[in-house]
Amino acid sequence: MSDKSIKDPTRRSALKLLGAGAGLAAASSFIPGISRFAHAEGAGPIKLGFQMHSTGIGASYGRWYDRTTQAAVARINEMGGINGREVVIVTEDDGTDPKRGAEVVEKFATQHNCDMVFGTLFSHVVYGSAPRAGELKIPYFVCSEGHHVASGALNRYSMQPGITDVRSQVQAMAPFIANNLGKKITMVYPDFAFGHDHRDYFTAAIEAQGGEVVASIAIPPTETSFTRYFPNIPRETEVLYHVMVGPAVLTFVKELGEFFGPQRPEIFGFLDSLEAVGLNTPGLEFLEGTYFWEGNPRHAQADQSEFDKSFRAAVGVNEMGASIDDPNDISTYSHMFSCWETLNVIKKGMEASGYKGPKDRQSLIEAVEAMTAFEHSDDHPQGAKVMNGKTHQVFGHQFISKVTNGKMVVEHTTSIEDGFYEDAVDYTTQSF
Amino acid sequence: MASVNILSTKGLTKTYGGIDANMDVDFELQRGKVTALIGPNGAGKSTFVGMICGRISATRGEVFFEDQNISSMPAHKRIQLGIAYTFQITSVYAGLTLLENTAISARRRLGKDNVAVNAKALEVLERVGLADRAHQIAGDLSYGHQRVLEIALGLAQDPVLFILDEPTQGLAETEIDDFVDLINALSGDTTILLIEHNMDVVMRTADQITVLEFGKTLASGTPSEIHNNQAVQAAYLGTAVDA
Amino acid sequence: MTKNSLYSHCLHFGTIALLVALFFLLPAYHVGNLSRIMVLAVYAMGFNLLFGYTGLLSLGHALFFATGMYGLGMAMNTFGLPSELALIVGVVCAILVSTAIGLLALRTTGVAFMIVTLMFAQAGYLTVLYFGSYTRGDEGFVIQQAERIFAGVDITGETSRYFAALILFSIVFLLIAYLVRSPFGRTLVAIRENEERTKMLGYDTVRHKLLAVIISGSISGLAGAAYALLFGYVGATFATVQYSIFPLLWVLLGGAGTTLGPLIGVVFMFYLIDLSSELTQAYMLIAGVVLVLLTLFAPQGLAGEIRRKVFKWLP
Amino acid sequence: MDFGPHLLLASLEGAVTAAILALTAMGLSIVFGVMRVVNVAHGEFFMIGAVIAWAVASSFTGNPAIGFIAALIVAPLIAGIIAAVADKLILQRVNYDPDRTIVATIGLLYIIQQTALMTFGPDARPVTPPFNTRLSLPWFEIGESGFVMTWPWGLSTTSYKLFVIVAAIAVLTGLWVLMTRTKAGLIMRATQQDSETAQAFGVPVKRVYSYVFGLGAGLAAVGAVLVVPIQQAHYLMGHDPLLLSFIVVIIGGLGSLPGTVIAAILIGMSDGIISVFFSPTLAKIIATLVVALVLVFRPHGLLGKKV
Repeated sequence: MSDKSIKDPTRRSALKLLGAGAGLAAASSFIPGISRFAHAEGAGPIKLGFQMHSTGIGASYGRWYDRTTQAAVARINEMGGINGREVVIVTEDDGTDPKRGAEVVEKFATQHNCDMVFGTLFSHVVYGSAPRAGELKIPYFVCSEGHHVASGALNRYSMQPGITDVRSQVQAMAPFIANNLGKKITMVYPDFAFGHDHRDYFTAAIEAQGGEVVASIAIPPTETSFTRYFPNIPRETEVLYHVMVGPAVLTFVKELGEFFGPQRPEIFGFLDSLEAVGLNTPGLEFLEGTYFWEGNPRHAQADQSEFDKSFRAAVGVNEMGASIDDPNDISTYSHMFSCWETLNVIKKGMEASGYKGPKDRQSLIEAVEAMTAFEHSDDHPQGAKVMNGKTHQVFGHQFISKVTNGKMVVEHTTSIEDGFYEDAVDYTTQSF
Repeated sequence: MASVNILSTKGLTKTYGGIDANMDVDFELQRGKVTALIGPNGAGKSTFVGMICGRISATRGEVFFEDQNISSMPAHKRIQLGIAYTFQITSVYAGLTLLENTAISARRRLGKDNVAVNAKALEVLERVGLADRAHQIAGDLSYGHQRVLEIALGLAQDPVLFILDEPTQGLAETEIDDFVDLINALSGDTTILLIEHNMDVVMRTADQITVLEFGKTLASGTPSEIHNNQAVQAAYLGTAVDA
Repeated sequence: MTKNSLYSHCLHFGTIALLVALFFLLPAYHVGNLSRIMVLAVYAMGFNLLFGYTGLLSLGHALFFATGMYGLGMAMNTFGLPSELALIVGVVCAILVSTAIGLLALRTTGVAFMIVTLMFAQAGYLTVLYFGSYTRGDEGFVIQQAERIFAGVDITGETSRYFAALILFSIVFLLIAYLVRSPFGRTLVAIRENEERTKMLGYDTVRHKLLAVIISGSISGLAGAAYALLFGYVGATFATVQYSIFPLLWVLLGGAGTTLGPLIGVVFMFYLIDLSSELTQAYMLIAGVVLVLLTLFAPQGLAGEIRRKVFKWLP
Repeated sequence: MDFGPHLLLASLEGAVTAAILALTAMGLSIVFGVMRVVNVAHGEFFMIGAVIAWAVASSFTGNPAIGFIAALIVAPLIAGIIAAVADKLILQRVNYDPDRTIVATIGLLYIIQQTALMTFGPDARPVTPPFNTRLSLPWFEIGESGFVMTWPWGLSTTSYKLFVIVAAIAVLTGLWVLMTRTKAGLIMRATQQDSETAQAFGVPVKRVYSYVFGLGAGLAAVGAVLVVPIQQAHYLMGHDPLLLSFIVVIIGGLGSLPGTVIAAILIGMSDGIISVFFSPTLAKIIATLVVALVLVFRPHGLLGKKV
């Protein structure tokens, strides 16, 4: 190859490269809010960063968290916004991935200049993101039900004021199960930290009720079929306690039905398994007569509150917990109220602290820490709650429903106190 | 005083799935001489030299190099003793330049000394007449030139014993002449073991000839001895030499 | 040759100088991104040594990354070691694991090597879940901000984190640049190009390949440990297959067998996702299309194409 | 449950896993064998098959068998066409270069996954099996009172699961006939052995590659259609079949079709049976390590030839 034949493309490619570089630089200067300086305080809208599971394993939840969030913000703005300012939601997809989650928190804080971040559900994303929120000193409101905020593993900027954590939920189930279903329990749960929380806290709680866990079967998360694990369920089992997550849960229930046939023990499950799944799905007939924990009753009950009615109307959910437009599009009703309630807590906190801009973030945290109770209201349609400012965790009622003719009918509502446990942390003593 | 034989084998045998490629080969290679290994296709020549340099593991038997039993040594250790080997099927670094090819070969002995490595790498290219192509990619060379580069890879190691497996296969007449000159220039300092089909090349270079047939040594001797050997005549050379 | 090595020195030190300069030029968000990118580029460089230079395609490098990560994380959280010691623990764990994997997996070649490394990594991932009481499984755990002090410096601030990442990146970057020009590195390239020939030139290819696996695995482990330390989170996600595929993607995009390729690949992939997610929710679609287009029009990766068309001397 | 019945149950479950795995892996094996490329998007063709099966089956009302049969025809066909088009548009243009094919198929994976998410949504979708009777299984043992037949608690399977095993055997037999007894099979085998020579003998290698790529995707889709009445269609479901198929193909020996079947049975069954002896996650770890070590000490797979 002669020298000449290389030279020409060399110059051209080099120029192209230069051009691309210049283009990139130009493009970045147009991206809004890129400046390192904080925007003028007290002016313009309040920006809330919504960390959404649009893709990845949490996508079913993400969609409904989004709808609930949009509805809650529309309502807040209709009522005049927060401190007279409009609220806007900046949404970023975290891919249900802890690494991307942390990056997204950074993006909210330093590029979008959001006032705070909220909306994360999956625990591993919470764990991955919270350290960055703490370092960037931006309030991080999780809607996760994980036992992470209250366990003390996170930091003063992380709060969970919208939904009860799993430790409390599990503990509150034990009295009903021991008194009504049976005392010999076999647990089936995913070999995830979430499953281990169930195992540890429920085992302790049921023992306190005089019951006993006769076997715990941890299923590897990569599993797609389950029948071969069922023979490990001891024959003496009176109650099968199951909590599975992910798309394989339908298989799980179906195979459970095929395994037991007509001779099944009592079955109690966490509805996490069947969020976004209709109970009329083929294969789920087996669930008739079994019990579920519900965070918020999916099917409108006979004694439905006015608050629940207006909540459903605002989000666009019918009395069967499905989308008004599409009865096959089932919501994640047991969890999604947390976005609604969290946003209302943020509103209250901002109003109490006279929030104007990022420099008031600490007083916002302090304002939420100072809250003690929420009344059952349009702001808190799931029910009344007690806020523990020290552990940054809220505690509410839980529901136990029985599947009756394909409908979930609430059999028991726990008291808020059923879910109390000793504080593991006092965030208020930590410095900001 | 080093012995006359630089290399010898005792009872070297290779069995592939019940078939003997080599059967109890006893062989001696004289220092400083050019020895040609000839025999019909499938006589086990390549297998035999493969076992000498360790590329192919022997079923049984022993190999001695400079009076040292090297039978259990892995190939790279044998090469490090000063044995160079060129493949029957060209095996150069097709994605690298010629200079990088010979430099890799030279670097094993010369190590970190980049100046010496480069000098050596260029020198061998010069010697085989490829210096003007030093910066070309080896894979772009003609087949004949790749064969020559293969030989250069061997030369760059300054071997004590140089084993060449059918080096002239695919070379043009003039390239063969150059090759013969090269071998004759090397002989004396370097012991050469040559597998060769081209009898003309054998006769022009070899001091000694060993004939293999059906995995066994048929005969050994000087070219004229072999030329006059009845058994060899019958089995292999046939009318080709007479003609 | 000397001219090329001068160019290459200019390139490497120039890159580091540019990264220093970018800290002062870029807005905060991009500074944060770049800290992360540099640590991931260390991971990619470790992978590139094995894949780009030695020609061994491992699909299990997440195991090494996660080993470093958990080695450091558990040393700090479970055993309360200071971060400096914990970093050493993380790297030593990675050395041990990569030695073991190297000894076993190198008995295979080609696709079998890919699958064996993949399976060992999968076993590693499941092991993290199995010992959930110590590792907190998929959820992972947080290394508290107060504990993340390295050599007396609080590395949780933007500036200190950026420069910690830059120092780490520079050390590995220059080490790799030196290594691939050294006789050892040239031998790795020789093995990549033609292993049988290299063996028959008297090189101990088995030892070289083992060393390449160990160095590559240790650098990956170092990256994992640094990631945990700088960003405060340790989790099983980083042990999944996805995180074994990422370095392959980065290296192929940036240019396998080039010193600069890994950094370019990580930057490209990061901003591809980040920018396209601003345009549409379907950013994966854009990412997919761009990947396909790149393979069609820049087959040797970005740095590889630059080397092919512009700067032949690019190391 | 007693040990014996437990083992039987686990083996039955293992057989179902093996049947699906054999089909999916066979698709990958043919592509691997004939074209010598690693198709990272193979699992996504599996997913496409499942998703289309749901779409087709749910558009029929009445007897679920009609929708299922329609899905069994339509889904593999569409998956195959998508694959063949992808081959023509992308793989052909990168000349099946190994590295570039990996990146290109990763790109394809993203594209297919995101498209499925946008059109099909993030939820798991079930398909009603055409028939699904629970079959209790008897167990025989020699007790104190001699030979007795018992009906152990929980020992059962379903008629549909048995059907899956039979269907997989039927499809694989058909494939075997195709490969060994037909001209198309001959052409494929010729291309596999030596594509250049095949080309010289007038085999349209490019077209063969497109068909093979389509056939491979179609086989994955057949596996997926069979599995959706047991599991569910979900846009992320392609991940595990991809990994397992890879493992099966390598363990079986590159491009060896009988080897692939044997490896699928081995891996499917061992996955089932090891779970009898260990806790679930530990069983998975052990099964993974065992398979890896098999490969370490038999690097060319079970039936692979040393190249």
